[in-house]
Amino acid sequence: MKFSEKQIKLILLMLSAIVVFLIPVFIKNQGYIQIFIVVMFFMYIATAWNFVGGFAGVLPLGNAAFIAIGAYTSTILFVQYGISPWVGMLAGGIISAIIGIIIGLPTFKLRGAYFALATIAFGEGIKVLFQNIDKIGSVNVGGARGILISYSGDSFANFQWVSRIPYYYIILVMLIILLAITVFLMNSKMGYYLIAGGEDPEAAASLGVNVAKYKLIAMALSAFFTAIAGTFYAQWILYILPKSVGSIDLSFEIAFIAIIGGRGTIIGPILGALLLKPLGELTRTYLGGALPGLHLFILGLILVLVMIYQPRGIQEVLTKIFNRFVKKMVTIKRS
Amino acid sequence: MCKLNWFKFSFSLMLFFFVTLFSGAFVNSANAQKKEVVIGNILPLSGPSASAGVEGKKMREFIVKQFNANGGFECKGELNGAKIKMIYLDTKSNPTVGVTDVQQLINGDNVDLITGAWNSGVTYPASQVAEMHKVPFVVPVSVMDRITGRGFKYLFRIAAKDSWWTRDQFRFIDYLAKKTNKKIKTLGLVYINNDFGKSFDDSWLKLAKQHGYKVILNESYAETATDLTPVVLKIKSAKPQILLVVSDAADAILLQNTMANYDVRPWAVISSGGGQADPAFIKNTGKNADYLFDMSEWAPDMNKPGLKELNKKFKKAYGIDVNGETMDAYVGMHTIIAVLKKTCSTNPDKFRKEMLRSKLSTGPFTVMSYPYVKFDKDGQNVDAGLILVQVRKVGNKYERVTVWPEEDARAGFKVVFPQPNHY
Amino acid sequence: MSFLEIANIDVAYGDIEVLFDVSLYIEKGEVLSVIGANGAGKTTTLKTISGLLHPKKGSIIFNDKRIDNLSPEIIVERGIIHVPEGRRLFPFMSVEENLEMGSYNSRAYDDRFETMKKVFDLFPRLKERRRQLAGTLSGGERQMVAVGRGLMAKPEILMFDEPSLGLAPILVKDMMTAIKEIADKGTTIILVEQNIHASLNISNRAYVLEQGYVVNNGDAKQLLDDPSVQKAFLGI
Amino acid sequence: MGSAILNGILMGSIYGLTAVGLTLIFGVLKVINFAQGAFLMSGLFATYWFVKFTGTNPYLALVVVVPFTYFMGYYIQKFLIKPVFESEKDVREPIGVIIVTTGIWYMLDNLALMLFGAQYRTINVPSVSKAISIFGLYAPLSKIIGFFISITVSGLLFWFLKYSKMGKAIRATSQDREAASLMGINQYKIYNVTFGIGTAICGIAGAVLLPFYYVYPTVGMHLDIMDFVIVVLGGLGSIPGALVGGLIIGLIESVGSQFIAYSWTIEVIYIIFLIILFVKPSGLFGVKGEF
Amino acid sequence: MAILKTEKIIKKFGGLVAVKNMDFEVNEKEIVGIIGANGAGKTTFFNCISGNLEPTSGRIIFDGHNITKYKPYQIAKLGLARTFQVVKPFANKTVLYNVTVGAFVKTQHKKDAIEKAEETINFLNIYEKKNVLAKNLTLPERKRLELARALATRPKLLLLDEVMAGLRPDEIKDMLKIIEKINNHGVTIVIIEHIMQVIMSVSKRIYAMNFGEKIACGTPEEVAKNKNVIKAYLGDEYVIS
Repeated sequence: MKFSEKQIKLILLMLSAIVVFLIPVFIKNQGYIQIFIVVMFFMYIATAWNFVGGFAGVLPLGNAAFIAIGAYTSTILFVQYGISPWVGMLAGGIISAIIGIIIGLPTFKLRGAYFALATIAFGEGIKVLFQNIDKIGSVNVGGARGILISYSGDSFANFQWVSRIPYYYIILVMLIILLAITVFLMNSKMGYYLIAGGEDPEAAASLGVNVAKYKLIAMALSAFFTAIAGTFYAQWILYILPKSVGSIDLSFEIAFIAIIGGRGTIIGPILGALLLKPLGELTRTYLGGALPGLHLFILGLILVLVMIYQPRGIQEVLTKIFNRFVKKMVTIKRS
Repeated sequence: MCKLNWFKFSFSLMLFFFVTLFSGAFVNSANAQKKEVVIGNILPLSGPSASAGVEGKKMREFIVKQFNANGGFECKGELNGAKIKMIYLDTKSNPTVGVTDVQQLINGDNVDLITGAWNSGVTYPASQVAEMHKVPFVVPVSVMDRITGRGFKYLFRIAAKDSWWTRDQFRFIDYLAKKTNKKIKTLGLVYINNDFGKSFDDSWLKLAKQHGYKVILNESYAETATDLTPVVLKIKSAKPQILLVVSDAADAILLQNTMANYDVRPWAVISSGGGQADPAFIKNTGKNADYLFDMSEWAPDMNKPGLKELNKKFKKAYGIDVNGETMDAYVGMHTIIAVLKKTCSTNPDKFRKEMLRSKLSTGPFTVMSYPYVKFDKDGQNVDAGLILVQVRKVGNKYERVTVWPEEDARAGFKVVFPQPNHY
Repeated sequence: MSFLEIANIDVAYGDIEVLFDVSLYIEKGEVLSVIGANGAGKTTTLKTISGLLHPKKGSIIFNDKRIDNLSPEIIVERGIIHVPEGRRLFPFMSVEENLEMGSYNSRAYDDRFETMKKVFDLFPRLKERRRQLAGTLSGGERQMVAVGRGLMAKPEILMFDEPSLGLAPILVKDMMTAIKEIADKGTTIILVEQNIHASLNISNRAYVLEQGYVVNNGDAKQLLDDPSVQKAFLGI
Repeated sequence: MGSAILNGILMGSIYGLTAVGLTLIFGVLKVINFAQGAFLMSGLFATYWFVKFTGTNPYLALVVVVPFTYFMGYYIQKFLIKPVFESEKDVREPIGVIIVTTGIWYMLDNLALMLFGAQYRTINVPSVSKAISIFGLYAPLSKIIGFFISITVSGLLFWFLKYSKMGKAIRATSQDREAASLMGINQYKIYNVTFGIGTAICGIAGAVLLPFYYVYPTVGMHLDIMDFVIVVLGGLGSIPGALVGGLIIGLIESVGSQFIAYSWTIEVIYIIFLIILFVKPSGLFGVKGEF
Repeated sequence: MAILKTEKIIKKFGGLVAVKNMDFEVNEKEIVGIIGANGAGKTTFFNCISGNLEPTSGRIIFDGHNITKYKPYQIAKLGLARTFQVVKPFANKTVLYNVTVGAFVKTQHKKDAIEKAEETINFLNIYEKKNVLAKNLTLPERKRLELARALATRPKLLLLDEVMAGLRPDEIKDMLKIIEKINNHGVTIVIIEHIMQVIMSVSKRIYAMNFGEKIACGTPEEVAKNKNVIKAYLGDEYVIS
């Protein structure tokens, strides 16, 4: 039997998909499931970040604000009005997309570093806002105390389970959907225009690309999907607090995962999360008390090294190795 | 384009697969042993409350080392001969990290029991996770009211809750007024803008009304504040007679020093056992903290049997004196051990039953400010009593001196009120 | 051996090659013109001599020492000064400060006040404007500062890149006169110009570049009358 | 109220000082140094340990702290930032350097955490921490000293850039890199020196802050964001702008909080920051290319 | 019939007047050249037409639309494409990708766009490079890519800004052939160049600019003999000799 490169890659893809779906069946230790969820969660939000930070070619450093908006919208709706988080998820996404457009209008006019600073200020501003507002009318925002979502039994409608496995599959499906959308968009006019505008706005405009419009669309998409992750987060942790869902650390982490993996590529955020998150989680849990800060030190070191030696992210070299590996498999099969 | 991306995607999933294999190897080794009680500890080992967490960890290690060296559990049942294994995870004082820690402990490390988490804001959500999984959670320190009273079956709190703290703070103010015949009219409230601070402020406002004091200043500041001078200037211009304060560690130091530097001296400053109880506080404020009242559950100068000996041993092992933080950990650990000894099982329902039945008053439980540890059906230690200490100069050092209730007060010390040189 | 000798250099920006096998030399005290249309490689030649670019092949020898792999600041120390196209003054520094920056290298720094006097003698206008920010000067004044700044470095070889660019005809004449004066005082000069009449008139010899190749060279006055030169520019 | 204004001015000038290094580095390298806060932390720790070991005055620590932070910045630029900077020379919107400086920030902060632990540390200098009265307004001596050091350091820096040979070379490089190298200026050395000076100013700011502040490994974080706000307010790259931006922040914080809750003042600062960014990104007082 | 017409275009940068009162007209299917020394204002004038700069005053009419205040992408959609003097490829993308971006102007579907792009690439004889990243191309190839991208928008009018600069004589010849081929397909072309012999061989009419002003206009022969032009190119004294 002979396989072409394409077929081999397809087979590998299928195999990995099966493995990922079967992981909860084989791994009984939910602690590891938890790590997988963390990893996939970051894959997801870094992929959503990538719309703006990667394809549109700027550096947003305030995406945690969208997580906060998503988490707060669905949580307030759920805790106070009993509206299912699934509905709240959508509502949060839409609100967040609108805010994304509003904030995008002026910020996209800024260049390079100024854009980054504006998004930092936006992210921090949203966080401080949530921290300081206790109530708006009868709506309890919780202020600095945050909002606890009471556990009221396993329920799909209420988006809560004791077991981690439902969360595993939800984030997995969310990730696959987002990746599919990304792949689809990047192969459409929208993707071409977005990337063109990111690479060289002036040249793109002269080819008929309304750069500002496509950047705004990207911002709206990014905000929408990030906010959805916010709802997931709220239901997964069952507690939200401005400084944990809206923190600047989170915003930075999202960006760094995508950048280390390779911004502007579909695989980049996946690889970035795969490299950084298990490392972070394992060092934190196994070295936690012993050497606090070691994992962040390593993160910093990786950041510096990647920027010096692999400025386009680790995806570049890994893809090369993988392609070589597939080629070899083809020749083996043939001989 | 299309092809390429799918290939990359499949490649990533491949990597995922390898990570899975890798972690699968861990699973087996983690579950290999099972003749021990695994206790998960979530503590702030780094971040703003780290010193409290680190000292609490020392006391826990001290107790468990001794306990295991003495042969572990001796009882009739499954635990006979078992030893205690402690797992410590850092919360960084961050609720989210705390929640993931608990999930990790329960799902990954299969702990039988959890204790911690010092910060109320962490304990509150983290305990829900334990409850969902029916894992007992023993809270030695966190005081926020909302932690108990949620109908949780496996949550037990040894510390007094904040409404008792504030209640006793106001009783103390009443006491001061009566004792010294001073007319106390005005209060100033200053709190850190987080869950801990906010819940104190809420009940202060209520109590002030009930007790007939006028709140002339109610000010919050951000956790990240770099300069507290504006707050101090506000106090200075409002001039409340009594200043009630709730702070975390860093800001407690900053606030106290800034007040001293600006000569802002109300009749009394009463703090709430947060940052002011942190061992770093006196170290970093010294004279500036003179005459500050702080609320506490314990103080080293209380004349309790066994305390001196305990301090000697502990100091030998870790080089520090026992203090409020370590003593909270001390009672917490001993409560857990005492109850486990009785049940001789890690079954959470048996644990709950025994927790509710026990009234612990002998042995290690004689060193507390209150006579016994006993829980109501909400899991609250019913008679967790409180004392007030005043920072005073003893010899050439500043110490926390117990001054109230009068019967617990250190010999030779009385409440100083209003403080000298007040405005 | 000539004062400066460029032998068979190839130069590229990244992958894009712009000079092919270019050789030229200059003797001490000469005024040498390098002429050619835009994109012919004139500026690249100067940038290569001054070390902003390094040749892929070939060598540059100055005063019997190879300089083709040295960094710009070392080449400045050796005495080759490049007055770049478009003046490239420091717009937020005064005329005086701009001139002083010219004498940054250690050979010239100690004599900076003396040299500055000489520059002011050459361009009295600059003395009046010494405290003005360079960014606020007129085009002609800026060019004077640029030339003066080059002089401040006490150059052995002074290279001008299109000093007449954007100047009104009358100013072009003044500028060429000034350059001639500098040459007469003993400084070796390489002059890159589009305005070939102006430049050839004051030069001893010239090279004609076309598309990265040296296509012609010889006595400046002869080239001036050479119809092929005119053709290269106007296509007549 | 008067004291609040005075405090605003004093704190503002000190905030300004913490931002001067940031603005200087941006002015010359056109790089936003995200590791600013970590350098500040290093300065605070250096001062702390100096005072701890020698038992002397924190202002004396400058003798050690300034060279220490200077060389730290110098070599970080030389070995970590320069390679990225060089490879991004032609990139339209260089963000690699931002990311590298963030990596350095993480490394420094967590190195400090591993070395010194997370606890808070203060030094007690009663002689300077006491508030003294000036015309009926109160301010601690440490802040007044801080104010004068801020003004002096900024003034010295201004003088250095204006009149010294190296200073002029720095300015020339900031205005035209290529032309500067044609003057015989080694631009990478200039960058190293500039970075060194920028971090040395952080060291000075550390010594100024410590007497009334505290130090712990992530202390730079809050000041970091504050500094970004300050430099954008005053105009990135402008040294007087940094001081003015600092004063604005100091006054909003100090005076504003006499009218609204202190925890809201930070929100006001962010809103003003965003408005300035959108309306006048060059800052209130910034002149491009000028320090 | 004029497809592009500008009336009294003025562009000022602060105090500097880069373009002064340019009146300019191009007829359909014509090739028109613009010449002038460095800094004469040719590219600025181009930028005004393509919308990259908004003229300080004046009017630009293209194909019946007043495009004076249009944004570049709107102008591109109307069928006016341009190349840049300093080529601006999407460096990290393949040749095909670069050209496909242009082709999307007239279609929503990737399949159509790619088909059109491949056609264009073929037309310009760079088909074998279609999967090469733009940053790995040589200069002549980049110039062609720049042209291919503009051409993929299927323009009515093409503005070429120094597409020959930096090319070798044989490469210039190829490029000239391509330009004529494009013109034969009915595309109007305006071309900026300083190398006069190059521009003269293709242009029907030539405008000469100096210091932002039109100094001559007419057939190549007329312009080459114009005194102002010679003066601008070779210096004052040349005219006399």
